[in-house]
Amino acid sequence: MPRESATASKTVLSSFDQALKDLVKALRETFISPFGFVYIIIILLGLILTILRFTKGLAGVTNLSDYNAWGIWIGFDLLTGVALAAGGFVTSAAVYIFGYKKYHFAVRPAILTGFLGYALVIVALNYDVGRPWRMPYPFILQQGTTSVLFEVGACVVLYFLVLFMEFCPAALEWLGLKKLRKQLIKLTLVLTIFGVILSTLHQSSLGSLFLIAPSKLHPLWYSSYLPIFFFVSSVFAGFSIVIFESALSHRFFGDKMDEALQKGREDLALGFGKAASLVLAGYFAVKIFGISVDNHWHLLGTPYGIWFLVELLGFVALPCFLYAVGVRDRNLTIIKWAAICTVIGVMLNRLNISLIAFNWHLPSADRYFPHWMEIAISVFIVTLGIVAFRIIASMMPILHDHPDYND
Amino acid sequence: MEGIYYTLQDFFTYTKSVTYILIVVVLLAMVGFWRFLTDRDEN
Amino acid sequence: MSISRRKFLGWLGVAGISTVLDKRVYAASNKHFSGYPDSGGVLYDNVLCIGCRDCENGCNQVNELPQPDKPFDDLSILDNKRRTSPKAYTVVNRYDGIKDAKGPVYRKIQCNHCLEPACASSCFVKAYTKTETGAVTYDSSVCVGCRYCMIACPFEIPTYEYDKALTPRIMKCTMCYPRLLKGKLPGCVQLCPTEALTFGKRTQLIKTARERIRKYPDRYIDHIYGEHEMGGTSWLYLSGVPFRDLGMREDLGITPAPELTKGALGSVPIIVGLWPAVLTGMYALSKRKEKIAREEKEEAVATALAKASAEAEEKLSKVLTEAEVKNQTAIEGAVKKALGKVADNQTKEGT
Amino acid sequence: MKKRRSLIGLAGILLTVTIVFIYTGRAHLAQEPSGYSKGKRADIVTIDIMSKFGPLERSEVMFLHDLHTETLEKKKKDCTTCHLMEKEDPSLPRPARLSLKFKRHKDLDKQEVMDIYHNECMACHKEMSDEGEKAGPIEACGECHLKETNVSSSQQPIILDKSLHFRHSEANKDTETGEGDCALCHHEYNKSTKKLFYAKGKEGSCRYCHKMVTEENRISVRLASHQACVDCHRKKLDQNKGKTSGGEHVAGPVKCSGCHDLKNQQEIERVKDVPRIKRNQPDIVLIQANGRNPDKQKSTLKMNPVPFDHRAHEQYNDTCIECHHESLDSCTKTCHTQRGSRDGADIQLERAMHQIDAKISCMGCHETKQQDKNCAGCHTFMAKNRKHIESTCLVCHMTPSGGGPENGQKPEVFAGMLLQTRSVLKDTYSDEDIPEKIIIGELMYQYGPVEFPHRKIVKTLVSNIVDNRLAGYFHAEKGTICQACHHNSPETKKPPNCTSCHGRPFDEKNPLRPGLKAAYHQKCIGCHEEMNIEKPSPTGCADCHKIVGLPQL
Repeated sequence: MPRESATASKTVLSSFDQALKDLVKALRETFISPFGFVYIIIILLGLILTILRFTKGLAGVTNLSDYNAWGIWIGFDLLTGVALAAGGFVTSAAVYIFGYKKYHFAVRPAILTGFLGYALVIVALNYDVGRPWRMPYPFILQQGTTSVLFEVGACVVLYFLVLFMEFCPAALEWLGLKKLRKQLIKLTLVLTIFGVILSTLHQSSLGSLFLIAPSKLHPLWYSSYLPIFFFVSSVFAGFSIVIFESALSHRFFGDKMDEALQKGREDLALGFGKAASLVLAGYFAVKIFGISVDNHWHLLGTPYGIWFLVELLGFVALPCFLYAVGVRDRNLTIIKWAAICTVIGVMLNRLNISLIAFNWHLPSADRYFPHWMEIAISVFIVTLGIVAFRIIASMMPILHDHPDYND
Repeated sequence: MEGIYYTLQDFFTYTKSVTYILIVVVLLAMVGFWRFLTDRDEN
Repeated sequence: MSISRRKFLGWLGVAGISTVLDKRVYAASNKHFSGYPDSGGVLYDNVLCIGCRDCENGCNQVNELPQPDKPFDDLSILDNKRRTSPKAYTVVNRYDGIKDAKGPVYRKIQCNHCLEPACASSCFVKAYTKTETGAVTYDSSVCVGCRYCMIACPFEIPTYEYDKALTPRIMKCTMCYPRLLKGKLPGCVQLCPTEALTFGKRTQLIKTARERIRKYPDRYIDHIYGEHEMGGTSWLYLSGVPFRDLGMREDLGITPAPELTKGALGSVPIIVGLWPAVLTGMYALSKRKEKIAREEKEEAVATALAKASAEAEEKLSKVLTEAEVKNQTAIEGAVKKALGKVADNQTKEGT
Repeated sequence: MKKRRSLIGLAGILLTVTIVFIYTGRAHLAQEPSGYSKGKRADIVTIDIMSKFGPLERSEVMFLHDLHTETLEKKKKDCTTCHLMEKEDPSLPRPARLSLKFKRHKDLDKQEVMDIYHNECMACHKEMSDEGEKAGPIEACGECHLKETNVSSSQQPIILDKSLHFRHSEANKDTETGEGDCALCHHEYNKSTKKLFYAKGKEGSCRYCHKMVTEENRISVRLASHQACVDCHRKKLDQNKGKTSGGEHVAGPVKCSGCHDLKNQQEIERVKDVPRIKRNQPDIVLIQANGRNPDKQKSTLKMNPVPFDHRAHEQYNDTCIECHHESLDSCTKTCHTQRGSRDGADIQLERAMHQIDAKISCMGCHETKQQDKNCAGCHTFMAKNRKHIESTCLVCHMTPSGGGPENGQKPEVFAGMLLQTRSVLKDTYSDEDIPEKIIIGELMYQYGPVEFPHRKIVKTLVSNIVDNRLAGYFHAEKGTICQACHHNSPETKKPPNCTSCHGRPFDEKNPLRPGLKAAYHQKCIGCHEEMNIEKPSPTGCADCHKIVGLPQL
């Protein structure tokens, strides 16, 4: 008995310094690479701006005003970020609940991106919010339960935990902590279901945030269906981002991919592509219903109407069609482009609702356009994500199965 | 648009009927789309 | 005796039923909330307003706001339009050359203290309170600084100290809540020389406003702004010119803010309640499909095997009977051939 | 094969959806107002004649009349290019004139009218453009049948007031008699002979017969005025051709803008003190209720009759129709009888004279006179729906001192007699009764006391209205003028002062009563603003108050 434990601990130790070696290797690979230099520049700039933000206040780095309280940190980092992080719950649901086992290889990358995505959203909020250290107040001090934001906050935090636990197995394999991992693996189904519930809630609630401002959001975008629009769009955003990702990781991490993943890629693209195409079609339909129940047809002729049509036709109908064609012809390139188009579309939609079609009634002088530093910080945060992904993906069994574990 | 309708009842009567027509259109379109999407799955 | 008892019981029954009925009546599903009874408010009458900025001055004194860039008796500042800011909870704007208006028309801007405030509804840390006085107050000691209230406010009143790095607050008119509690008037009302600002119970203010309209039909627009806007506000407005000409929005609707998010928030428990059932159902389905698939596969394999061996037997026996007439060598040859066939048959179907 | 078909199918669906969207968008957009008008013209004629024959297939045409007249002038062409001359026709009640319709006399049937416009308009446009000149649209329908236009009409109705009427009669005055030729415009219709004829002493406004829309053989006032006026001006223009007018008018306007453009209207010379138009009207009238049977007046007389200075009121008004809206006959005789009659749309005499929100009634008109800056200072602050004090009724309904129709006196004589005795404001109380200065010191808080020039103000108020007869009659009482500030109290030499009623602000018992500070500021500033008195200015604290610093709480 004691001997066993001793050996066990020995193995643990060995796997620990193995892990350390991996880490060092990963860091080296990441920063001493064609992109490494760029990463470093961006991160340094980001750190400088961070100091500026927390010494000069929001006025120092943003163009926010009393009319425009929310900028791209909300419009892009929060809204778009969360929408694009939907890949996690979509994939795990597909695999663990709907039983598409053949996509199993895609779960971990998706979970990881989701996890990092939410982590970055939280980071971004620390920049946007006035007194970040007070962020727990709504939950520990006074619960503003009438606020949509309260629900969003609660769900995001909980889901972040869920994602963490879903991600842990990979880390534990890396660290070689078998027992703990076993316990977590048991929870998979529960976590997945929790994940779907929480995602449904906060993805839609991000849309509900704007229900309270009918007088500020352009009628074409404002609709009592906003939560539904947001949820549905998050679903196809999830599908698309996973497809896009697998394409990317094929490009960059080809070496770290096992042949299962290589083979699965096409399968995945076709399957998710078809799903995305259908969901997009449904979304297109409900958007039209949205116009007709509010009888806003006449607004489509106006400049904002044209812009709305650009979003709806160019970034919903078109990718829907592209996906369909791609799936029919089993053409991965078309599917990839469809995915890109969809991702841009979701981004556009979130920016429209939070910035472009918001405060549309104001004279152009009072409208908002992001300060370069705002953009820089957003870029900085995204970069952090990419770097983190690279490091983790290159040291943990994300894109390939760990040899010791084959269940 | 609201200017044209003076009662919620009238407004709903109009918008709902338009929506129902659209619903029918969408249902048919969806069937077509489904066929378009899947007609090659066999081979 | 017995009768009386029966009567008594009867009464009990009736009483019981009636109380039940009463409860039903009171538990009617269409609840209506009309705000704090006789809460206070202010009526701003721009026909009486002379644009002297004394209200701004009063506000500045009460709330100990920084001195303005132009002193309050310098009216040149009225030449351009201003909005509320962290330095001024209230501002007066002048509007010239409005159709069929005798002279300049003024508009005072400050928090309207909604009966159902959007800011309070949107605040996820309950920093806002609609008080019994009518004032909507803000507590900076809990504020996280998410600025959702600024997004939510249909009158674009709350302002934010963007230049403060660590202690930014939302800045907005409090209707001088502390003074109200002491039974004093709000600073702006106190200093208004013409009673263009009237303080009183909201219900009374509405009566007053109606009376003014009735007495001077051609001096006033026949509308009390704030009586119904966004579910009603404690701050009310009378005007001699259409409110839209003063940049006051007439398209806000009369729906109180909490109603707007009611539906969405209402769906949360539904999702939490139903998703697990649906999802586990899905899970079960997919599991079952798998199981069936596996079983079918196994079955198929088994039957195939059985069939194969049976065929083999049959052939073998047939060959044997035929073979009787032939000589030994022929027999052996045939036997070998047959066996060979069987063998590769089996290998074919076994997999 | 299959693939391509369904591809096309889907593409088709998307395309149609788009088109539907954009179409519906456009369609609705077109219904919305076309934004702020870029140009304003007085000569816009909307050609929507086709609506006569059912719903319009295309939007109506905006026709710029002067533009065409001018272009034709340049080409030495006259009205007859578009408007046909009627041939003399005995059956017509009047001499032949130019048809007001384009290239036709009657709208016979849809196709014909449409063709007339299309062919004739385009033919002319074509002709011009062939000559290489700038011409109107030829082929494209949308260029005439515009959905939206950036030009809007600035047409002003032209009012033929006393001055203009006088100038017309002067212009057409008979050289010998010096009598104006009324027959030129005024006419009656003889039903039997179906002819128009001039009846001396029966003249009246065109509007009495020619209503807003054409009624059987009575054409609308619009047609009538254009036919009569423009046609006449045109003839005059032809007659006076070559006559180089030494400043004096050759003829009236023939172009739309000539009459209907505000600027041109203001340029029309206004004659000072126009001689009275003579149409055997009374100088003084005794307005009294006429019951069912006018001959037994005495029986139905209810209220003191009102002596009415008709002559004076002629001077106050520009036209007769401002009071005589339907005819020049007496208002009481057949229409507005005491109990009202069908002819008078059942509007009784009382309403006809007292309806305060109807400008055409006596009191309605007098109410509007209160907007004069000399009156507005006080009168703006009197509630519209106030109850008028009985004493003011007697200003018009004067109590007769003997005489009167009952005693066989002629009504107008009696009325004249009454008018003589009607008391007028001469002056208010004597100076020693009017405090000269009042020191307002109740509110000595931050500002010093206000030295209020009480007597000066009273004097000014009096002098402002002393020459105004209407005001004079209603402010005859010495105390009345004091009511300007000392309101809601009887007219006396010693009225209560402000502090007796106004005190603490926002008194819940009297929510409508301003506090003292507000009472002063509202009254003083309000009055000054209504009377456009620059100094003291509303926000010039120092103009009234002595010490000034920013007020403190």
